[in-house]
This record gives sequence, C-alpha cells and structure tokens, in this order.
Amino acid sequence: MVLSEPRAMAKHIEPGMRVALPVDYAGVSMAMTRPIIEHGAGDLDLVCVPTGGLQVDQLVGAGLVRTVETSAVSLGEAGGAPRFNAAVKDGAVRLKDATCPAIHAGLMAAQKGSPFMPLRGLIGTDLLRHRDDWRVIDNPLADGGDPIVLIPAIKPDVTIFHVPIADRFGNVWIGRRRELAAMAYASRTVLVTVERIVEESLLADEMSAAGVLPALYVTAVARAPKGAWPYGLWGEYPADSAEIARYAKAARTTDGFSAYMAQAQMEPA
Amino acid sequence: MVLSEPRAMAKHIEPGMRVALPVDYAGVSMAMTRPIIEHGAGDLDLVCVPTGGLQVDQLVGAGLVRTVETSAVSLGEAGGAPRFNAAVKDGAVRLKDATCPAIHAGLMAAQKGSPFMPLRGLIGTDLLRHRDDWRVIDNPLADGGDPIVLIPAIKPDVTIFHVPIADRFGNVWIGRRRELAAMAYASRTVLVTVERIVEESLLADEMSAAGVLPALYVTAVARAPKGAWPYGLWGEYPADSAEIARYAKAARTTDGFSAYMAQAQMEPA
Amino acid sequence: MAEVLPREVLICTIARLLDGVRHVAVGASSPIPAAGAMLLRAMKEAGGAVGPRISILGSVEHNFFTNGSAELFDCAGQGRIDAFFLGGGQIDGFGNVNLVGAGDYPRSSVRWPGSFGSAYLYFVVPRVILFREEHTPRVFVEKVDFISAPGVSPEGVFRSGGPVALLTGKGLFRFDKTRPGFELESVHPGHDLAEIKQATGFRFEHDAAPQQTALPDRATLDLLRGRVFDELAETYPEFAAQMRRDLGTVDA
Amino acid sequence: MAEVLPREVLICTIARLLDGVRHVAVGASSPIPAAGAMLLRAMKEAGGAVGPRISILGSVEHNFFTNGSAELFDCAGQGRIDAFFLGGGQIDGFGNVNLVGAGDYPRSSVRWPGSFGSAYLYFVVPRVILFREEHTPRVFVEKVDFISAPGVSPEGVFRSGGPVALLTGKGLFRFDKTRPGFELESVHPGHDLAEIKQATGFRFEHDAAPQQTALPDRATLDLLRGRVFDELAETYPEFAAQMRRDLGTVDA
Repeated sequence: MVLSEPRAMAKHIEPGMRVALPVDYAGVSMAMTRPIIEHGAGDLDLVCVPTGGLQVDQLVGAGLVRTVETSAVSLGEAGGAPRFNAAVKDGAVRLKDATCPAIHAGLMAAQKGSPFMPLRGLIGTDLLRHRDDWRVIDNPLADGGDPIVLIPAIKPDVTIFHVPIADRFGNVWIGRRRELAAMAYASRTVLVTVERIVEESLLADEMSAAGVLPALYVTAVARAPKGAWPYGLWGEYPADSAEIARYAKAARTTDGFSAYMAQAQMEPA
Repeated sequence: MVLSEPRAMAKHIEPGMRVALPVDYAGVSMAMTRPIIEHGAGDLDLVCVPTGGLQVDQLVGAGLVRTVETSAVSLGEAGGAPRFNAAVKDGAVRLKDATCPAIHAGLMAAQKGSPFMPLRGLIGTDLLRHRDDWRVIDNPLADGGDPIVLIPAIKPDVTIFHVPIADRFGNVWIGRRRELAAMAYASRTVLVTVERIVEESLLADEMSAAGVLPALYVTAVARAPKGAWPYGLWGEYPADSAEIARYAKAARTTDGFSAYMAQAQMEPA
Repeated sequence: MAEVLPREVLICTIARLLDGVRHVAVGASSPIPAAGAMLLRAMKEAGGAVGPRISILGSVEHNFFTNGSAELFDCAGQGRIDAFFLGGGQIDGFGNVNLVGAGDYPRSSVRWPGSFGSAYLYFVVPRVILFREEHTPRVFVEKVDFISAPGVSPEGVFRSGGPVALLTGKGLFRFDKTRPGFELESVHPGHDLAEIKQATGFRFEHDAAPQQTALPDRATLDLLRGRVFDELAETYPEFAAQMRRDLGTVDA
Repeated sequence: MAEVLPREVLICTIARLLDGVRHVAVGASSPIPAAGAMLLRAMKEAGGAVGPRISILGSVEHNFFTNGSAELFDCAGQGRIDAFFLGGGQIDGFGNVNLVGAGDYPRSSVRWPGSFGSAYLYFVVPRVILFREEHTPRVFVEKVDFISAPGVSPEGVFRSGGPVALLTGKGLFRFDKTRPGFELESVHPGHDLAEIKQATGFRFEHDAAPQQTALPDRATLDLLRGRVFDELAETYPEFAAQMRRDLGTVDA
C-alpha cells in the first residue's frame, strides 16, 4: 500500500482499462473524478456496482468512456443522468445493460477464481438477448431441462471508492458496504480515498476489524475530506441534494456541463 | 427471533436433519452439545464448515450422527478425534469427504439461491471420485474442454454457533467470522448462543453494525457464558488445551467417553 | 365515512395486497408502497399479531442488511422476501416490465435508468405488486419496447415469483398468469371503466360493472394518519408532510 | 562455521525456497514453515528490500483476513498467494498427497483428519512446498492409498499451481512435473544417499554423489536466532522456547 494523493492515484488508470465504481450510497470517490478527467486516459469500460450516477455521468460527459456495464444510471431524485442519456441517444457509449445480481455474480466469480457464476432469473429478458457474453445452459444437476444463465467473471483493472477511515498500514474501513470488498477482491488495482487516516491498526481490535478491507487488496490510499461530496457518506454526512440538482440542470447541455466541471472541485467551506 | 435457552433451542433439532457447525476457532457452541445429546434426535447429517472437532466427535460418540460432510475432523494439538475415528473404522458414520472451499461453495450456492457453484481444483482427486453429488462439466464459456466441478447447494436445516454478543432484537455480532453469516444465510433455522445480551441495537452504529448477522436470519438466541469452552472465543478467551487433551484421552474408549460426558457441562468457576 | 384522499386509497389497497407476508422490501424512493407496508404492520400489531418485517432499500436507518448491496438479492434468492414492488416506464398486458427505454434499443429515444434488480427479483419474489400512479396509454402499452423482466415464463423455467397485481392511480388489476393477462378488480373512487379502458393500451378482462375499490374504515384511517404517517416521516419527510398538508385541506 | 541445528537447516532451506514470493500462507501449527517465511522477510528487510507478506492461518494476531475462513481460498483463487506448505500422511513419487487415511477408503485402518483445503490450493498456488520432517517408507510411499490432491494434472485441466519441492528431515527434492517425479537436490548434514534411498518408498532421480544442503552463513544465523525467534515466539511460544533450549545445548 502506498499513501498517495488523488492526482497521483489517477495515473494508475490507463486507456482501455476496465474500471469498477460503487453505487451512490456505498461510497463514491467523487474526489477522484476531476483528477481522472485531468489525467485523461480514455476508452474506459466502466462497471457500475451495481448502478451508477454522478461520477459515471461526469466521466461519460468528459468523453473518457467506451462502454458502461450497469443495472441503471440515474441521479436519483434529481432525475435522469443527462450526459449518459445523451451519449446513449448518440450511440457514443456502448451499453452492457445488466441486472444488479448479475454484476454481483460476475464479481463473485472473480473473487472465487471461477470462470463464471450461475444466476436464476434473466431468461426471457431482452437483457439476456443483448448480452453475448452471458450463456444459457441446462442445469447439469437437474434431470434435464432447467435452463440457467452463467455470468462470466468480471475482473476490473481498477476499483475506485471512498470510505471514512484508513490506517497507516493501508487497511481501509468499509463497514457493512461489503460490495466494496467484493470489488477489491476482483480487481488488480484498488484506489481508495478516505476522510481520515488513523495511526492505530484497524485490525487491532475485533470490533473495527469486522469492517476492514485488508491492505493486501489496497494499492493506494489518499486523504480527501468530504471526498464523496455531493454524495453523502454513511455515518459521516448526508448527500447534498441541492448540489446534485444543480449539476443535473447544468449538465443538460454540453456547454452547461463544461462550465460546471470547470468550477472548483470541493464544496465551499 | 426468540430469546431462549440451550435446552429449549435443542428441540428445534429433529431426527434426520442436516446440521451445520463451525470450525474450532470461529465460535463453536459447545454449550449446545449436551442439550442436543439429551434431546436425542438422531440420524443427523453434519456439515462441518469447513472442518470439525470436539463437538462433532461428541455428537458422533453419542450415536446421533448418520453422515459427516467435512474437510477434516481433528482435535488439533490434542490429536485425532477418537470417537469419529472409531466410527469411521466401524463404518458407523457415512463420510462425505470434502475440501474446505467446496463446503464454502455449497453454502454460497444456497446463499445465492443457485443450484450449484463451480469450483476449480478437485479433478483427479479421490474426493471427487467418491462424491456422486459433485458433477464435472466442460466449462461452457471456454472454447471446448476445460473441465470444472460443480458443487450443489448445501442447505442445512439448522445452523448452530456461539458468538460474543446479541442484542435484544436478535441481531448477533459475528465480527469477521463471516462464515457464520454464510451458514445462517443458507439455513432454515439458526440457533445462536452468546456470552451476553445487550440492550442497544447492534445496528445502531456503523462500527458494530459491520460485524452483525441481522435478526432476520436468527431463529433463537440463548445466553451461555463461556459457551465455547473448552474451545476459545475470538476476542474473549483462549482455548483450554488441557481440557481438550483430557477429553482426547478419556474418549479413546467408549466407556471413557461416557464417563467424560456424564460430568457437569461447564468449566468449574 | 370520512373523506379519503386518493393516495390513502392506494396505501390501504397496498396494505390489503400485502396481507400475510412476513417480509417486504421497498425501494428508497417509494413512499406509497412503504406506507402500505407500515400500515399493514400497524394493523397487525394493533390486533396483537406480529407485523411484517419491512426493509427499506438505500435507507441508512431502515437498513437491516450488513452484507452490501448484494444481500437483498441473496435474501430474495433464499426465499426470505415475500413481496416487492416494481414500477416501469412501460408495462404491457402480459405483465412485461420495461425499465430501460422507449424506442429501439440500444439507442433509445427515451432512456430510463435501467433494469435494476427486476430481471432477478421478478422471478424469485412470490408476490410482486406492479405499482404506477400514472395511468396513461404511454405507460400501459400493448407490448413493451424492451423486456427488463417478463410477466410469465415458459414451463420448465425456474420461477418462484412474479406479478400478482397492478395498482394504478385509477384502479386495481389482478394478474392471471395462466392466460396470461390482467383482470380489472376494482375502480378507485372518482374513476370509471370507460376512462380506464381509454387510458390503458392493453386489453384486460373486466366485469360489466366493476366494483369500487374498498375504502378504509375509521380505525384504519386513524392508524394511517397517526402512527403510520409518523413512521413515514422518518424516512420520507417530504411525502409525509405533503400528505398532512393535503389532509389539512380535506379537514378544512 | 557455527554449529547449526537440523531444524535451523530446514528453516534456512525454506527461506531459500520462498525467495521471490510476495505472499505466503502458513498453517497455524506449522512453526518451521512460518520460521522460514519470517527469516526470508527479515533477510529482505535487512537488505533494504520489501519482505513477503505472511498470513498465519488460525492465528488471531496474524490474521489479516476479515471475510471468514473462505477468504484464504478466495485469495488463492485470485492469484494473491504465491506459496503454501502441504504435509501429508502419505506422499508418493508422483507428488500425490494423502491426508485422509491409510487402507481402503472409506473404512480406513488409520484415519487422518482429512484433506482440508489441499484439493484446491494444490491446484492454484504456484509454489507449493511439500514439507514433512518424518522421512520413512510409511510416509513416502510408491502410491498413496487416497489422493487428497494430485501432484500433476492432465493437459487441459486448469492448473496454475502445484508442488515445486519436497523438504524432509533428511534432504531436499525438486519436483519435475514433466516426468513427473522427484529429484534429490541435496542431503542434509548427517545423512547420506543410501539412508535416504532406504527411507523412501518411491524412486527418485539423484546424482551419484548428491551435494550437501547449503548451510546458513553467520549473518543469516544471527537474524534467525535473534529477530526471527523473537517474532516466532509470539505465535509459536513453545517451539521458539524449545529451539532456544536446543541452542543452549549447542553453545554449551
């Protein structure tokens, strides 16, 4: 684990990489969004775990995204994701529409070192019809018939998220947001921003250890206070829905998006 | 969730049930062993997650066990499991020899509502040769060949374990022993003994919540101080290796086993 | 009989549809389904029985899960979730749901967020209630443009769940998976069959003179306007406040 | 040259076999492999390099895992564990390991605990070191009675790991998976080829006059007897104390 800062961490991202990002409420590292855009590596294949929002919309708006694998993209109460929706209409991004448990299944396959995981449901959906990487087989443990879908392993090159605490050994506290661990297990590189860094090991007592993603899986950590803003961070601060709405309105046009993104990154103190 | 006591909880166990028990160091509810034996429901199919020890040996010694699915049974430093080994030699229990990740895979399949999970390894072992419930298929996502084993879902009727804390709402704190959650997810009935029961909800703060198995999965909780003894309990007390050795010696014979089991259950104060 | 707000009719209807469930999951931005579940819980508890467990997704306070966002789906796969709600940009007469977009996929002319967990939950949750207040032909279409989740599955496809009812701002339909199709069960106060036919893009069965949707009795209404709106205010403060403002108008 | 205990030779040999690994997992009751890993870490760090990460299974203090007992296997499946140790009630000349029992399965005349994770880890950990101090014909057999984990796999079977060496109380063998079979690489001080042949139930390749196992230099020995035994004492207090007692005898 390397103690780093967001701009330096963004350099881990290379053109064409597969990048996993968490759902709005799990701990989105908004603090990494502008450094990633400044760094400029494009043709990214995003994996939303299992849905995307502001960060995905901004990366799409910045022209860095080739494909989006997701169960949904939206700004929640603030409505549809404007740059994403425009890119869909223009055909500027390729869609890999999924359903939440299929994203989880693909990551679980990678976590387990397995080539695939089976998943119930899906049969008869247009999601399945458009996914040539998913495969339907007859359940080999049934007496015949019983079709079931196999989801191939999702192995991101990079996972990026934001959580409250890291210790100086590189252990990060993810609490009950265990999809963050699943993403990390499946990924080669894991970049984490945190509210604060503590001296004592988070593994030193069982109460804090229970919510830890061990340093073994963490490539670099950077301090970024209010790093999820304008999203909230569980146990720390609520979402700033006025700011998300402000973005939603601004980003209806490319010019409005550019003007918004040109502003200072952080919330005024 | 029902607040109960060990004897009452043992009544959930019916003849022929499949019962999942945790590994030595994860939180074995030794406090339930004698109540289960007194209750007397037999023909049990034990699933050791992923290995067994003292409790398995005692249930086998009491004649309650029909099959043992496990990756290993031993008393650790105190040597082989005497009643289990005798039952193996006599053919008194049927073995379903496994390997640790296969047990985890079977529980994961049940957790996911899937009929099976794939698992690498195993091909060419005599474990696989003796397991007619495991199936080898050619990986449907490969271009041909690439055999892989499918492990069917393991759905225990009952899971039994011991942890430090429950709250009065039935949430139990499993810390980082997440195999206990996996067992509970997969099981219909979950019986938990604990060192102590607290008033405030363990879900009320994110630090303790991270290590919680929610009440949703818990059938009944009973207070049983030092309930893992002579095993240790993480963060609470170490194993009593002298007592385990005393059992190992006593249980070499059926008479010695009976005499040992006839003694008072708990450690003298 | 006290005057009853249209949304109160919806909430009470949902409570009826949920009767008997042990565990219901509700989306974070679904105050009406949440209110229905909370009302059922309040009614059960008022009668000395055990109410259903309610999981509100995405809520920090009502989040009983500790295993990340996969736990809901695992929980459903284990058969531990008895009821769930689905909306949809389009819903057709076969119970198919479209959460992805209108027009030709993938370059949809209108893109909605996406399928979320519907392509799984619709298969494994026994009692899925389709709920959409807007009752117009653009929502209730003859055939959806994209199937996020199908209403029925062929024989031999594993399916322990599916739609049981469709509740809209105008009426309540039951789903018959053998036909498959919808049957109008009742019409909400202030609406009629002709209006519903005009607003619905798919054919449905109906009586010549459909009954009116049952209205809550006084005791139910008191529970709703008291305890339930209090509980609701914790998670959906704006919705609860709006309901109380609307009630103020009624009372005035 | 200082006098070197037989177990110090084993520990130093293990440190050599582990050179280059980033992460090694060691069983909770395996003090000699753990000492070898700790010695390598100490040597690397003394040279200003980064030592390997060491996971000691079942230890509370050295447990870097937080996802239960499945995490080790997940971690190995992800390719994050470079080296692991396996013993065995029987090991044969093809690298097959038996941890289940002697005699006809399932009613084994001698039952050992069981296969643990071997049937998976042997396939996916690149550098598996077979380690068994007891070097007798009952352990090193021509053919194991039960294959817990096979030494080699047919072409086309997924296998990213397997045995690289067999270390016993008498000598060190390299495993050649192309033949497949063992080749005696070196003989520990105080032992010879004839004795090893007699004690080994399988055939193996060897030079006419095999070399002696390399002994540690002074600096290595100082690290081992200082820092490493201190570290070892935290997890394996009895073993560390015994080693120091034995060294006391040597010094005297």
